[in-house]
Amino acid sequence: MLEAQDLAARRGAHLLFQGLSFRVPPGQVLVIAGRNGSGKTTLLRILAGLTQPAEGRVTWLGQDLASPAPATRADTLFAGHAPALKDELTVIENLLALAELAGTPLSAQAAQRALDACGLKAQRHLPARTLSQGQRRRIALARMALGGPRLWLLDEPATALDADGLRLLAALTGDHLAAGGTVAAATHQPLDLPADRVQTLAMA
Amino acid sequence: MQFLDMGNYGFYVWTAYGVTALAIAVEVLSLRARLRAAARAASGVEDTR
Amino acid sequence: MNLYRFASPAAFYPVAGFWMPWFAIAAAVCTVVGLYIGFVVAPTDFQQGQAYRIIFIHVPSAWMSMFIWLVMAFWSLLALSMNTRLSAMMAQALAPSGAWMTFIALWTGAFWGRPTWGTYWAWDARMTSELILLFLYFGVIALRNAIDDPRRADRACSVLILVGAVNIPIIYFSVQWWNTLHQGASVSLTAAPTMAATMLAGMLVMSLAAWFYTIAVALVRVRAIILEREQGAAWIDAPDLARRT
Amino acid sequence: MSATSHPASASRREDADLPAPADFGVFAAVRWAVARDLRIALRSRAELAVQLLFFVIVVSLFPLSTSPERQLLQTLGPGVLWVAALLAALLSLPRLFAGDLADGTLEQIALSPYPLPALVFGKVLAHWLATGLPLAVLAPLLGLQYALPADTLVVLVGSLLLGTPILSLVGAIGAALTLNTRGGGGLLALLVLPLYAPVLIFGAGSADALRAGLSAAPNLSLLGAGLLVALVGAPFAAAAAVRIALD
Repeated sequence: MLEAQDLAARRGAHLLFQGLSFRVPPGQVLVIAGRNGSGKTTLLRILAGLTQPAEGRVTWLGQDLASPAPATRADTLFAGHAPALKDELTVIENLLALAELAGTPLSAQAAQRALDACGLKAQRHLPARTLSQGQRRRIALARMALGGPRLWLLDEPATALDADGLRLLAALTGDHLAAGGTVAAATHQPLDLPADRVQTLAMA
Repeated sequence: MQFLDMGNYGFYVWTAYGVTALAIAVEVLSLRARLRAAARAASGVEDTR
Repeated sequence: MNLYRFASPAAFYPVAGFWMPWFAIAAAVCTVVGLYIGFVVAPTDFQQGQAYRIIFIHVPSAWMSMFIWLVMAFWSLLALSMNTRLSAMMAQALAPSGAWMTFIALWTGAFWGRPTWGTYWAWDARMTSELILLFLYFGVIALRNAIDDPRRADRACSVLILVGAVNIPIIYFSVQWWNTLHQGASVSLTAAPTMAATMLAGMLVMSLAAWFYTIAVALVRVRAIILEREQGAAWIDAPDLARRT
Repeated sequence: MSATSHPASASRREDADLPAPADFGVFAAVRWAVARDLRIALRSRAELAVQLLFFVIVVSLFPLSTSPERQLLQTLGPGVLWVAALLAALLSLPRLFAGDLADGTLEQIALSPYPLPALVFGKVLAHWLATGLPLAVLAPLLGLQYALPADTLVVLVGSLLLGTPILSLVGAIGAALTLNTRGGGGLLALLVLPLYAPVLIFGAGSADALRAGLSAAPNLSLLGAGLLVALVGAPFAAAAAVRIALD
């Protein structure tokens, strides 16, 4: 259960939002909508424990997310704006490094399977700098396909994805929710997910 | 004027004290200006809520 | 709706305003008394003649330059552990005073060194350490200005001040070691002339004056910082704010 | 390539054969960071060569500014080599975190269940292996330009081997503090160079002591002590600074 009690966040002296509370039971996705600069990304970074909230608390399974314990961090997947790829490393090296860093080390075969599933079979051994923006986003999808973390925090996951990619994103998210996972996503495009699983939070 | 002469070290003694006084003056004056500017900016800003 | 709640800066603003004049008066009184002792009561030093009278501002400012960093480290520790904004503001308010005191210590030290050693700069161990301390102060002030978000600037400067606090004794020791290795124990500012009682008294009173002065200046600067940082705050719009500066 | 054949989530656990990580130890974190950063460093070897060339050029410039007279160069030698090592370290420090911050990997590192100080230490170790160590290895070659006798060269390399890790460790704190701030390299130099003073004093001092007929042991042992303090303290301070920069 992802829960927040009257969260507030400030950028410099400017107050982004205040008194924000919500509960996201397992199998639900919290879609964070709002115009640019309304604090969507800041809220996601607070959920990830990167940014400290000005006020309020946020918990995942009762554990405080402001300074999460290693076990909580292992249970969380954060896909930010930048797809966290090192240009010098190849696609598969990047995926293996990110997986191990996130506490879910995996074998080369599993990584290859995940990349194949996300349509990056041909680019496996290419340095990441040769990838297009859409292909780089698919590596985030590959990380989601690996499984492990039950809480997904996705910042604009749909950007730069083509129709194929969007379908894959919806499928992966849908499966994750079906398996009892929880997702919080800041996004403009609507994710075509079953309406009963979606909870929308409009930022002021 | 024996006091000012300082056993002909007057130049060094009074320069040292002079610079110290100058430093204090500059610090106090710049601080006063900063406080006044901050107060004006703070109370001058219209209520944005 | 946007009730901008914060605790201590608003509460501290009038307190600082109230106490500041008292410290300023105390500083002025101590200065007058200290200078009187230093220039009238204290005898002429048989070795250095009248030049030694510079110690009545050199030693207090040197002490203050190191003491202020210690106080900044205290406020920074508080700011990092308790996440209180006011303590970070106090550290920010003290940094320029520390830099000024170090500058005064260096300048008066040079003008004291000229008559006693014949040169303005003789790489004396304490003076070299003061010079490095001045760079450290400039570092903190520069880092403060390089980061826009005040909260992040507070925490970054707090880390730098604490790292600096760990390094200052190391720097003083290493410079001391370097100086004795190369120059031998030449006459250095540390070996102050045998202190007649009145000389010591004069120096202590002047140190007190420097201490009160720093507090008064820091209180004024922290008020300015509070105003600069709490622009949108509700309590800021009090009509008589400008007069209460 | 149609996306229909994605692995069903329910069966994900079996085929992903994840070895359940018992705990998130320090060594695993250091190993991960060193392996990744060294691989990246070796892939951009040109950049490493530039660092070394900078060191060589700075050292070679000094004799041009003074007379090539042996006695003078011998007194200048250790100091010049050490100041050049300081500047070379300063030049390479921004690369420590800035690249990761830009491409988003620094966020993933901060979010990792592995302890951040250990990951930061691994990165600093990789940085030292890529920049500090080569300087120490190259120093004797450059020492010949300054007509330094063999025993002085040995002490000099020893002091560089002990000192350059401190430059990387303390420099990492400065690099993290100045992440996405205005002022860039200059601000980093202003923050870090005063903290380098003791390392410079004992580092260059060790060769000087030898030349003056004293033993270099005290200098080297103090450098060693400084290294231990930096090893214990710097990763935590740098980790805190990284978290602050990401806030």
